[in-house]
Amino acid sequence: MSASGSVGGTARREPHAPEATLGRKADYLHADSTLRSWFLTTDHKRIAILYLASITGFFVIGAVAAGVVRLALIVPNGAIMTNDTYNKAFTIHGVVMVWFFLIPSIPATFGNFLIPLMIGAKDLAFPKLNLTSWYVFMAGAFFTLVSLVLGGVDTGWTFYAPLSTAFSNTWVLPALIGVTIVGFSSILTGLNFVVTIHTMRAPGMTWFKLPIFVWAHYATSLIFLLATPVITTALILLIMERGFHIGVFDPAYGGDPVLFQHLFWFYSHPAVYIMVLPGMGVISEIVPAFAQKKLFGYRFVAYASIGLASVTFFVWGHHMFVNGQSDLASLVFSALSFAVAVPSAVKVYNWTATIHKGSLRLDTPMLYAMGYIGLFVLGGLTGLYLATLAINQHIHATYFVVAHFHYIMVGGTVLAFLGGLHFWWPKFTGRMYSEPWGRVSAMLIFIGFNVTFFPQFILGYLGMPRRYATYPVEFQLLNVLSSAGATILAAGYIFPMLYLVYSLWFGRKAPANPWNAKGLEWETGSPPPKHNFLSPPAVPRIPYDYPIQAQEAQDQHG
Amino acid sequence: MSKELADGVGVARAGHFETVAQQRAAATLGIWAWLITELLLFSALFLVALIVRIQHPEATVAAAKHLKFWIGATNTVVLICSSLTMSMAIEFSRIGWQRAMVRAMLATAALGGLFLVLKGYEYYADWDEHMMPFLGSRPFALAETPPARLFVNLYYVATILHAVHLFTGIALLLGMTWMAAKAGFLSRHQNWIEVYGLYWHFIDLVWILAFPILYVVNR
Amino acid sequence: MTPNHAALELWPAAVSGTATETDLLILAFTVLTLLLTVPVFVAITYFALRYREGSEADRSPSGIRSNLIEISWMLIPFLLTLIFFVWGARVFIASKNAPPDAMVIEAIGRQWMWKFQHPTGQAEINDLHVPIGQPIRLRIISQDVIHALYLPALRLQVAALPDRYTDLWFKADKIGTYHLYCSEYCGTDHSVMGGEISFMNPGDYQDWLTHSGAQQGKVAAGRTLYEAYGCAGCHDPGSSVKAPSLAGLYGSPVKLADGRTVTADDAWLREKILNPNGDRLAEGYKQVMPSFAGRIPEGELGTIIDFLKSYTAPASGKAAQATP
Amino acid sequence: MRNPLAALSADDRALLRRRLRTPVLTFLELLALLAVNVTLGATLPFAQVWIVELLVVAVMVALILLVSMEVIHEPPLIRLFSGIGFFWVAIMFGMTLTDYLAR
Repeated sequence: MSASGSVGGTARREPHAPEATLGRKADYLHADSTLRSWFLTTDHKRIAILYLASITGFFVIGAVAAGVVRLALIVPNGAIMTNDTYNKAFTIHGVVMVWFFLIPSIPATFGNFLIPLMIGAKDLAFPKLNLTSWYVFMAGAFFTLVSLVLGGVDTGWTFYAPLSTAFSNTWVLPALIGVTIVGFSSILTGLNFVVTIHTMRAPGMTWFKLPIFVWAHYATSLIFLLATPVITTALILLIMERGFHIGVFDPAYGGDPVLFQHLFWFYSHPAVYIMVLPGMGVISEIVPAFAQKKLFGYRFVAYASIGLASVTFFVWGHHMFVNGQSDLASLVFSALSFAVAVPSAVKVYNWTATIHKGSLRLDTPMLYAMGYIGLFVLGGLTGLYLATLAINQHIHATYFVVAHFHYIMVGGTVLAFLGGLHFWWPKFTGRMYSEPWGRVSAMLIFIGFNVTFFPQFILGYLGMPRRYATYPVEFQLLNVLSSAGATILAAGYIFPMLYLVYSLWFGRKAPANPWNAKGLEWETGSPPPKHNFLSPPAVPRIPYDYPIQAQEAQDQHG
Repeated sequence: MSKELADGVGVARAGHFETVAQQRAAATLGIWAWLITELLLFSALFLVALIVRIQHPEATVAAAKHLKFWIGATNTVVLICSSLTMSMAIEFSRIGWQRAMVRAMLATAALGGLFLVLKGYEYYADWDEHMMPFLGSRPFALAETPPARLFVNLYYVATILHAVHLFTGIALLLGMTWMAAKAGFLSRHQNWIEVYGLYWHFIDLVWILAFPILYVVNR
Repeated sequence: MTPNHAALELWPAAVSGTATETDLLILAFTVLTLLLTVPVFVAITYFALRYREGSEADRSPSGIRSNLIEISWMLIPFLLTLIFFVWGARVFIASKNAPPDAMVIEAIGRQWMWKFQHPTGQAEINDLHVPIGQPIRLRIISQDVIHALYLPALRLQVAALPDRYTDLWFKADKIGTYHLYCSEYCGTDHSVMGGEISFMNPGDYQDWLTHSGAQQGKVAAGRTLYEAYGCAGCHDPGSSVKAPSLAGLYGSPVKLADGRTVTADDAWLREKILNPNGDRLAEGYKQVMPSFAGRIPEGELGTIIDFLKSYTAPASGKAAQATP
Repeated sequence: MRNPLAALSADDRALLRRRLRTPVLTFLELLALLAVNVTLGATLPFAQVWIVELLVVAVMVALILLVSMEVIHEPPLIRLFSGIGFFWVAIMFGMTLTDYLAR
């Protein structure tokens, strides 16, 4: 249905300048400058920019909410704000960051911009559907913002029944409707990527010549398609429960509130990999480029992406060990969760091996990538702590969990996002950012992040539960430390927003390939022309065809 | 074999595709990817139905006995007929018989409409028998067994969600029929019919699953 | 807040065998974590310095057979961590199966308080006193949303579900007083839904049950309920609503709005709380008090009335609260 | 109203018969299977009849997927996509039931 809409519709494309006359005016940014040309564009690159602008806005909202949370926790007795205000702040932080920043962050911006370039295509398979997905995203965002403006939500981003259905007196319905709608935008993006990667590759671009970034997005898109519909159903049932008391999650009628958690985590655990896999894709591009060396173990890293995307559907119950699921289910889910370690280890060790004997430049993107590897390792291994049943009984729902997933979401996804943003900024905008400012910000973020979140591991093991507006006084020192770290982190976030915007007008003009990197996106102009390539790009002999290649390159790719 | 196209029937290439074959492959893969999401959307509801059945077997059976079994069965026949007319429309489009194709599409839309009318009558009969527990103002016939409410409400969520898909499908089909009646349609957009046909068959398939899961196995 | 907690601790107290074993498990796991990560961190740092662009370094292919090394770094960490799955699962299963002779304490969670009922009938609110040296099983349920009972000193928590009982058992071996929390987010006052768990010598526990716990504990519990249901918000002196003070009310005559006079005994107080207005309105007051019918369980109604009995004079309002 | 078939040439009729053979046969098979299920549902001949009913449904679903939706004529990729959703549904059901059947 949705596919048919865009297949034939693009038969009559608007006339554009002949490619021979391509000059300053013809790149995708300057080809046309009316508002209409932006808001009705079907160019994947412009849609990526629309997404980038929107998710940056949501990042700011979510970050302000995080600041409110850290502010409240400076004192143990809740003197700064009421419990309700605090609860709303962490709910807004979670809802906005998860659904309106992290999930669309890398796929909808970098994925949208780069996948067609990397595979040598003119656009995604369904350009109109791509634009639709942005409008759907904004429609969902509208409902969630309405709930925020009317007074907020206090259920936590997890919306557990029956608190969200029968007990909360806040604006739960518009928030639920917004999140449900946003799911459709994810589905449309994922569908577009899957079809594009299967059918739109340039002649000669076989699967094992694709950059890992594309592999990672393919795996992510499969999760979009296979997991998102289930959360849609779960949220529809939740909306019906709240609106019409249908009873399926209401114990008063014999319904089972734990069933909501099953449906919720069937999506929301794989959603972690929606956030993590694209970041891994970004790191797999940055590390070889700044080591000038072929990615070590390319095939293993590629398969590991698909492996992670599959294994992740078998482990959701590790969020529910103490939530009343059967002991058998806990045992099975715990055992399977350990399997996640395999593909994750593959990635980390291969990145490290890629750096070995490389020729390293420690520019901003590489600093982010190295920070990513360290923080992701810590986040991943603390995940195994949580998957261990006996340990989980103690640290479930404590600050240990908060620290763990922030190491994955911020240390992982946000650092990869910022690394990728600096790496491809010249390609997106045609301008170079300020390298010294970039390095300073990267260091600030790395330090600020660790000061903020490492104390939370200790707080959690000491037994401080999460989502607490007030807490025992003996936890104050570590909480103040965490809040202090958050101010450093905030500074680290503000600088890039300033110097990147500054560079749009005053930055040095970027050459087509400022990093001497490999990959088809560097074979075209910065910024790329409207239809990506002036002449069909030549697909290289092997992927990551960098000057330095380890022995294994000859073993695996002829 | 059955997918050969007659002369003058085909697809006009859109600018961002290199070949028509690529464009057709993308459309087919795209609709299948969409259908995967539809399957999981409904399957999650079926899973909830199964859990309700496991936790409250007696109440579920009591509730299922109140469903209008024969209307459900008749509606299944109606949808199977509409699948036939949709298949015919696809075959006509392939051999270039535009008028026959338009008539088959109209017949499909009409059968879809008949399904919705019967479904509406079924809802009316349910209302009449006090089988709408989500209505606060109207007492529920099985109020003495609260878990019966779960199954009945789930029946409404599932069937309304299906009806929404069917209604959207009919609207798209009528819009497409209007375009398909114009000259030259089959030489430019024949694969719209194929892609749409997959969607229609799948909505049929969802009902083929929903009918036994809701009406039959719990009796 | 709690005397047993220092201003800054870096390791929580452990009061049971399970807690000690959980600590051992996490320490061992941390050792493994360090074994797996420190080499990576050291390698990345070393490579970053050694192989800087322009540095004189050997960059010739190392000739490592990649498939072998790939398989080894896939499988070795996985198998090592599997040890911890087995260990963790054994501790978990042991902590799930209470011995049959365990003493059973009922725990009820509600927005935003815990109620514990001892096998001998005494109940307490938010705080829990338990004897050491014997297995104790908590049967947990919720009256509204999902809560979770979290006892960090025991390294245990489990959800309190609204529709069925969950279990948690332990055998403490050290005395002391530690925090008790709700760890499943349950709405506005989630963070104040908790108290203290006291592990006592069996003799002290018996003593507590018969003396301080049972009698005055009930009054204190009533006071807590009196505040939890919002009674205090209107009826305490100085409230803006100007509802009549309830101090000294019990047993005294009350003039009603319709001219009758009744004695405020148990039965009348109960009726008045459940259905306060209409012909039960006191003279000179407006119909503002909400009905509590269906909102206060029977047992708690009794506890509140017990509190009102002891709430004899305006000055003793604080005294009732302050009794240990 | 004129019989539209009367206007067709012999060749066209042969073409029509060849083209519509499969859809019509599928239609009849689906109706027959539905009749089996409706009969079983209406009469409830034995306690475990739901197993038979679900098997019949599985056949109907397979028939629609393979024949009506022409999966048997599609390349391997489409076949994979037509099946992968069902596989994921099986994961969802199976893993959830490890909880509900063991409580």
